[in-house]
Amino acid sequence: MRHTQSHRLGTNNATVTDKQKSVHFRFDGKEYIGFEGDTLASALLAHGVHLIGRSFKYHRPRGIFGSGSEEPNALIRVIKGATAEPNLRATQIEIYDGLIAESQNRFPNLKFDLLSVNNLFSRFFPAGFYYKTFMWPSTFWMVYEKFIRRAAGLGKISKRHLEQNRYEHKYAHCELLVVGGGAAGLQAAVIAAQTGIRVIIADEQHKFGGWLLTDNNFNIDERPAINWVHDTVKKLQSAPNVTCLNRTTVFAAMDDNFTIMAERVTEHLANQPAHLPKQRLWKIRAEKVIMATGAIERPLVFSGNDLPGIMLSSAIRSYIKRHEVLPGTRIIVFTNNDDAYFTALAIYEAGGFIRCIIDLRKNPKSQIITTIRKLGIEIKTGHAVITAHGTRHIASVDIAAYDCEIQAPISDISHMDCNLLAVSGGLNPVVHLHSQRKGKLIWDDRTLCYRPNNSSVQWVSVGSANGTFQLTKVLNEATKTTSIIISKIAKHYKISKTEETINGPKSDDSKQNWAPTPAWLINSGQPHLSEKTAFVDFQNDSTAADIKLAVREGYHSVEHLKRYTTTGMATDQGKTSNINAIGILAESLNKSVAQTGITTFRPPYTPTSLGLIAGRNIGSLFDPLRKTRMHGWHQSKGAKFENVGQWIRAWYYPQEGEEFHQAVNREVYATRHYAGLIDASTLGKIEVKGPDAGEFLNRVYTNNFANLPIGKARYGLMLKEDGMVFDDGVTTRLAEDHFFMTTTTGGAAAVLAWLEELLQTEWQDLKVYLTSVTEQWSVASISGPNSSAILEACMSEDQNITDDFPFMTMKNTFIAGIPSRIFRISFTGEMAFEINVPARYGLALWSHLMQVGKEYNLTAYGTEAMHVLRAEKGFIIVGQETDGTVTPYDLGMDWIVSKKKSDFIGKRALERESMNEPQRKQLVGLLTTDPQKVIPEGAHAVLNPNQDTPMEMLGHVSSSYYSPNLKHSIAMALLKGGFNRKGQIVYIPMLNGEQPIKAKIVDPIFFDKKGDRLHG
Amino acid sequence: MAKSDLDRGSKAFARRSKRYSIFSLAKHAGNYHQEWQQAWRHAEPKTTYDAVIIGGGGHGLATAYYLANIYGITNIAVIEKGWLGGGNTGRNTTIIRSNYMWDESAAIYEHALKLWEGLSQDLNFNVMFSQRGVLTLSHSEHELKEMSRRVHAIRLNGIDSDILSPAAIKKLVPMINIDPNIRYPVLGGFLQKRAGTARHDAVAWGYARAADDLGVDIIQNCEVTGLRRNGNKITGIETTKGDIKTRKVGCVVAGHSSVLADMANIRLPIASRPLQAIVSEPIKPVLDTVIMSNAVHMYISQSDKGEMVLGAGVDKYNSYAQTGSWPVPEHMVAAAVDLFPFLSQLRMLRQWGGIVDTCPDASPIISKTEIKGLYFNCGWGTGGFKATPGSGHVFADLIANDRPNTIALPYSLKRFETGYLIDEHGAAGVAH
Amino acid sequence: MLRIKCPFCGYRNESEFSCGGEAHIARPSAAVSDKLTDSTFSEYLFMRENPKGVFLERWCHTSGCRRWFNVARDTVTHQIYEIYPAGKTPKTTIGKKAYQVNWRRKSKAEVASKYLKRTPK
Amino acid sequence: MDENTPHIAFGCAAFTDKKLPILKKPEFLTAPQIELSEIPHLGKLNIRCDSINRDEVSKLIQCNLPAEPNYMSNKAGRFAVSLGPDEYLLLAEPGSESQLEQILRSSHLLEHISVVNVSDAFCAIRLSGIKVRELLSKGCPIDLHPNNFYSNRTAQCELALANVILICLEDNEFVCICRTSFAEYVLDWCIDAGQEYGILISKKI
Repeated sequence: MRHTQSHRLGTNNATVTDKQKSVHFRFDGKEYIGFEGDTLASALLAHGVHLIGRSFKYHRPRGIFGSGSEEPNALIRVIKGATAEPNLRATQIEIYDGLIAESQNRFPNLKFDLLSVNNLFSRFFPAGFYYKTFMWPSTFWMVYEKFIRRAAGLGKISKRHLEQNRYEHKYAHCELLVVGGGAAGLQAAVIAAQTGIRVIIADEQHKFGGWLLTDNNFNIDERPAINWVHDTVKKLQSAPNVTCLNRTTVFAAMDDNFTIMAERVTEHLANQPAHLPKQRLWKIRAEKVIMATGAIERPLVFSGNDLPGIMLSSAIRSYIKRHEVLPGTRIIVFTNNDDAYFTALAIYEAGGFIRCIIDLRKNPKSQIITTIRKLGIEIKTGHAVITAHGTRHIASVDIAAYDCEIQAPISDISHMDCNLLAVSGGLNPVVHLHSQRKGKLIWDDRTLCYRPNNSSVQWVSVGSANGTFQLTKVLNEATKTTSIIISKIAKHYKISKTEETINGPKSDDSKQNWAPTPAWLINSGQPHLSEKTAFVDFQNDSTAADIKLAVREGYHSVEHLKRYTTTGMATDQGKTSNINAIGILAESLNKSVAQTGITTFRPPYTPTSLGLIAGRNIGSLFDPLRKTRMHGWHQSKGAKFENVGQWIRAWYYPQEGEEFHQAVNREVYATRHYAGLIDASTLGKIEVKGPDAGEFLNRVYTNNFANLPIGKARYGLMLKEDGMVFDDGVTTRLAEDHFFMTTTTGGAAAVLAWLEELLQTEWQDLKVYLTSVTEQWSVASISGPNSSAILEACMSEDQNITDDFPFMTMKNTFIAGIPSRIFRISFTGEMAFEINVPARYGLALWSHLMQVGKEYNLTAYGTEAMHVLRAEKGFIIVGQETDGTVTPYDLGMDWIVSKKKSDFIGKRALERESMNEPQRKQLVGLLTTDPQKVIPEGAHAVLNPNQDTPMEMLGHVSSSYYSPNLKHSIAMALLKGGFNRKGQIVYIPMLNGEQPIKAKIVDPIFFDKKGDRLHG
Repeated sequence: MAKSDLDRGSKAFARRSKRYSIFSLAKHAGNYHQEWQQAWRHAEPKTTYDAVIIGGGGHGLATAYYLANIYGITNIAVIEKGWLGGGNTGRNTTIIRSNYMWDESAAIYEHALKLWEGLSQDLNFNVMFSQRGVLTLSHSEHELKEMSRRVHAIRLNGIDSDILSPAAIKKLVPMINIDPNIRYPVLGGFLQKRAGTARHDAVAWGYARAADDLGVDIIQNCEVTGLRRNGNKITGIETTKGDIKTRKVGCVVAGHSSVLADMANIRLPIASRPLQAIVSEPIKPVLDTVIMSNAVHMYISQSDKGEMVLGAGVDKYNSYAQTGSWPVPEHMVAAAVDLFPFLSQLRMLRQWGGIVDTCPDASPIISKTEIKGLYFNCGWGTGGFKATPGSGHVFADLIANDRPNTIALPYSLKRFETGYLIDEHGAAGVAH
Repeated sequence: MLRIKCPFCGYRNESEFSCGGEAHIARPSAAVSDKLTDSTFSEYLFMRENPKGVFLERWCHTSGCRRWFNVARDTVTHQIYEIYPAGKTPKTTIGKKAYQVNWRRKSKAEVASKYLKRTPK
Repeated sequence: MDENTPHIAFGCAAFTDKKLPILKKPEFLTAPQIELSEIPHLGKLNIRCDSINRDEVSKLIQCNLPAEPNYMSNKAGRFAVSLGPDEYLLLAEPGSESQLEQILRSSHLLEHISVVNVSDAFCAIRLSGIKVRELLSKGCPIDLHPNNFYSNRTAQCELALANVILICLEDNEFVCICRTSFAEYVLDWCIDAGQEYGILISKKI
């Protein structure tokens, strides 16, 4: 094996990594070996690999910096088959056999990256430089932009990618959701679990325990903390009322504790079982939420602080304890607080060599410091690292005595070499979820961090997420808070035991005086030199110089700062940078951090897969597709379909070698000369029942229905309250108190909803029941001269169907033995019958009619032919002749607007100033001078086609077809003052540069004006 | 009228020393950028102004800039309760286009688009107006007809627009899925080449800097608490930084219009709703055009930084919370992944919401009110950003002359009485 | 995602409901509205209360029992203070206040239609 | 004339091109943990009546209309599901619906109640097996915990993108009622979501 794990310790008590099982993986083409439980980061560090990426703007070399989701630098690309996931964190990827990972944002390779020349010119790219230039010549931005876009962007996606993975969604309900499986979270969950309520506990990492996996040398109740973790987790996992989810990130906290989390189910496995999802999205409704999300260490800001080999102190400790990896040999620790001393101890115990500890505090005292001193490790108090040196890795640091008050070095600089620098700038509680819920944050001047105000009844933060860092205090807080919450919901959930426990288990954690000293920016002698290499946001390359420039230019609001310098806007959302940036901003403005404020955190806590969010709601499951019972028949006859809302309808039935228009013309011609059959099942159908049904319909239709005789049908027009046409259809009176209403296909749902709304909110005094029966009935509508003959041939009793069956009436009878409701109504202008049968018989009826109809030349026709047929008669289609801006008057349908009725929906609005204005757009017919020329639908008519743009437009063509019966192109249009323009010539300019089409404005009824054909 | 005034260009930055340029950048680099001046003064309110603009977003700052630059009214204050551009200016998805169906809409959005085309130079601030084209998709026969109607109207209005076949769309947008068998297949689309995106923050900052240079006072962290009137005339405003006398008040406070209207006891036909957007992590360029689809309620573009920017329609209930409801982003992502399968490799980086003021006819209000000297510019719904320069200019014109010009006229409050609405619902769908 | 307590079905996710906007807008029937000016009528047709704070609005449990009801909800915190039947006025102090301060209580259109409600059909 | 029985399956003609039975399960499973089938031609009546008439109607249909929301009462193979304050869905043995409809129509109550035959408007799907709750929880936002949703509990709610009436018969046995034109969607969704547990779509009932 070429690459030995030079930095792996010999000992055998890693809390996470299992040295028994080795794992092979590749990084940038090289083969490496790690152990099960390693992250890509720990495994690479074990080989001494630090350099792992190039930075966003200056392409500076960057190394592994943290140990979890806070990692700003180690973004890599994982390749699996045709899929490549960019921008994943090496600190979170669990390695598996065959893992292939690549570094990003470098060309040609990591060690030598051409764009790193940006670094040399960094001086010319200060924050927001692009706002100040690239403006000349004015047309050139698109050119500049091309290069800027290429330089920007982090990872690359695979363009061949085709999603192979499954993503599941799952709803879950619980009384208590615990976010975070560290000391606080585990203790909270265990307390709650005893009461029998449903508890869900989720942790981002693949092992529960949080920082106890790292600080495992503490004792809890006289036992090693790690044992306490194991026992507690066992307890929880065995409890039937507890769901333990590791590898699960709670990324969004929303209204009323609707909490969303992403579970990584199989992506850490070498071969993923086909039946299991890659990830699972949990949508949880929790009665209460405990946020035990822990804290994240922040770095110190000084010149050269972004060099590979400089790492968070807590991260180094984690690599040692969890993975037994010591990422350096000559080590310096730089801190402003106690926590780093535990790292020093860990390094010492791991046999590492500590050059010295550099502590910004003048004379810090605590047990751990004494312990370290006893070990003979040098501690330089009141000192600071001023600059770090190195090319692709840290080689040495400049050190000087430093005064945090005056913020300047107060001694000569001394030089010290090293290959690992541990930095610790204090802890930031993870308040993201609290902030997502609009919870307020309080700045704590003693612990130097923002913590939640914990004022909500729905959720609460505990432990280090709440700014409580001492283990015993954490355990007590978790215990107390949890028992209080439970006692609050006890009644509601009949909880057995609810005595308030105050104290949790004892620990010997000795972080007594947690009081870091404030030092947001370590100043060198010459700020203008040092600040532009003192990095605040590593990933976005924003520096102390950038922040000060922003302040100089007046971007004082913390939001302006963030947006102008892009600090905190990278893929780590500023987990390590935000507070330092605010600190530096506050200092430059001579304000306190509290006065400066903080930006609100947005979901998600960590980047969340779009594939996961989409889940299975893609492809055919993106939206239900609704089919009629006759769909199978249409398909078998090779019909072409069109989508109408969620419905799919037969559009036309092309025969051997027929084009669209040929097929449609044939269907139209056949229907007029013989007979045609259309599947009208999708029409909305509503049963209107009750003593006030007539009155109700009177109020919702423009015309009168109260006086409709039983057994008779009537066409009705519905308006919205603004007087605009909303829907239309035929409604039939089945009994005194019983109507059968039909609506348009697209309008069905909206109409039912609208009518229900009126009944329930406006006219509660009306006794009317509405029931949708759209799908109860299959509808076959037969029209044409032969239609009655065909029906008779289907009727058992031998009688002339047209006898005692006048136009606009209905009959209950049997067709081919099928109980049917037949309506003698017509949308084609021919004698027609709309046959409704219980849906189960739909296909049977249809097939039978087609069978019997053969000898009568019965032709199945689709929606397109239907459109042509009704257009020949000048019948409107709501949604085609109307668009929410058209009144009945505009359609020339004054006859349907009752003058007698005291009231109907839309009546008053029709009387407004604009409604009867003569220049409104009104429905007219158009006949082209060239009978063969069909105007494209949607085209606009003008009087003078040669005018300049913007042209004076009269209006648009709403319907336009070739009429095979008239052997002439026909069209309907909505034109300004159309009614008074009958006879005028208009021109319709073409998009494709062809000559404008010339047409005459006519009456919109083109065929059988008298309507004789209705009666055969 | 308007345009010719505008053609005279900007009077801002007469003093070269303050101008931005590649040379100034180099010069300042020489002394480590220590000498840059403030982009705008952090002014404290004076007791009296000729006009006060309430709202320091893009529209408000633009109004102030044009008042100063074209109408010579420089004794103006812009009052902002938070930070400049902190409302929808800094939260929108930066789409700019003028391909609207109704003449009235085409007029104002095209007026705006023409201004966008020279804005960086006018303001001497690079707003990164990127004319990468906006493509609107059609997924059904019905939508194809609607598209035809729109494109015909747009073209006769003298605005560029082309209908594209699925094949042509695939050529323009290689990553799109045009499989005819998906639930909402791509049957066609129309492209406005001059449309595109811009850097939203830069628009606020650019206008602020230019207006400031012309003498406009920009006052942040100052909340308006009341409007002072004498009978039917505006006499001033009350703020958290004291009272201010003025005869003209222009309200441009998207997301809070009704709140201000209440102070004046005026009724608006407005509902404030959340509008959500998300961005993915930044990746190398894969999408050079803005894509919109009304049928699946989703639009998407790739920012210069590399993030995929997604948006959808408004949420269904009134809210001032600047957060939205989860089903909306969940649906928009599903729609996006369906049209662009590569997206499932990416991850959502940020989700946020803005507050949009929606009108019954999905068109804005640029209007005088029954109170003399009080003007409202609001109700832009989801479409405000693209109109910023045009809106600012016609509103400045209205305030300066106390009468609407031909572009602003149709957008009067009166239309809700008379019924002369400009109904962009049918036409616009997702109206971004 | 709000959690809304449907008076019939109980607690459900917001996604199962549709929102009908401002509640308590009395519809002036033609008999009344004929006497109203276009301007007054537009108060009914288009003008809407849009408070930053407690809002009385109508919701319908579309995916459930399809019943309409009224809600008193804060538009900033999204907290729901009261859920009460359609056609009734709020009972809680917060709800009552929101009902009273609404400018519409003084609107001619509403006053007129109130009068009509009492007149027999 | 016969009902076109092959086309009744899941209420949708298009479903005929899906060959039944369908079995999807991970290799390691010997048997599917979910079984799904249609209850064809189940009689369904939509009854609207206010509380005053509830008892009388209950007598006529020999099955109590539940007074409580989200509950179902059943008697001799008849199930009455509460849909709203004044709305119920009566499930009855196939074929009996028209007779029941007649009984109610001819009763003196008729002017106060509404009874509509919706047997063909809705499709009844039976789901059973130890993983049914797991399956449903992938698309159904309500709390399906056995303590909350047990025998005779019902809910009108979302199942993924469809609206359904969910009925709990036994601990691991549910009936899902949806509009027929949504049946194919519900089915495809179940097949896809059920793979994780193994799912069998069978004709038998």
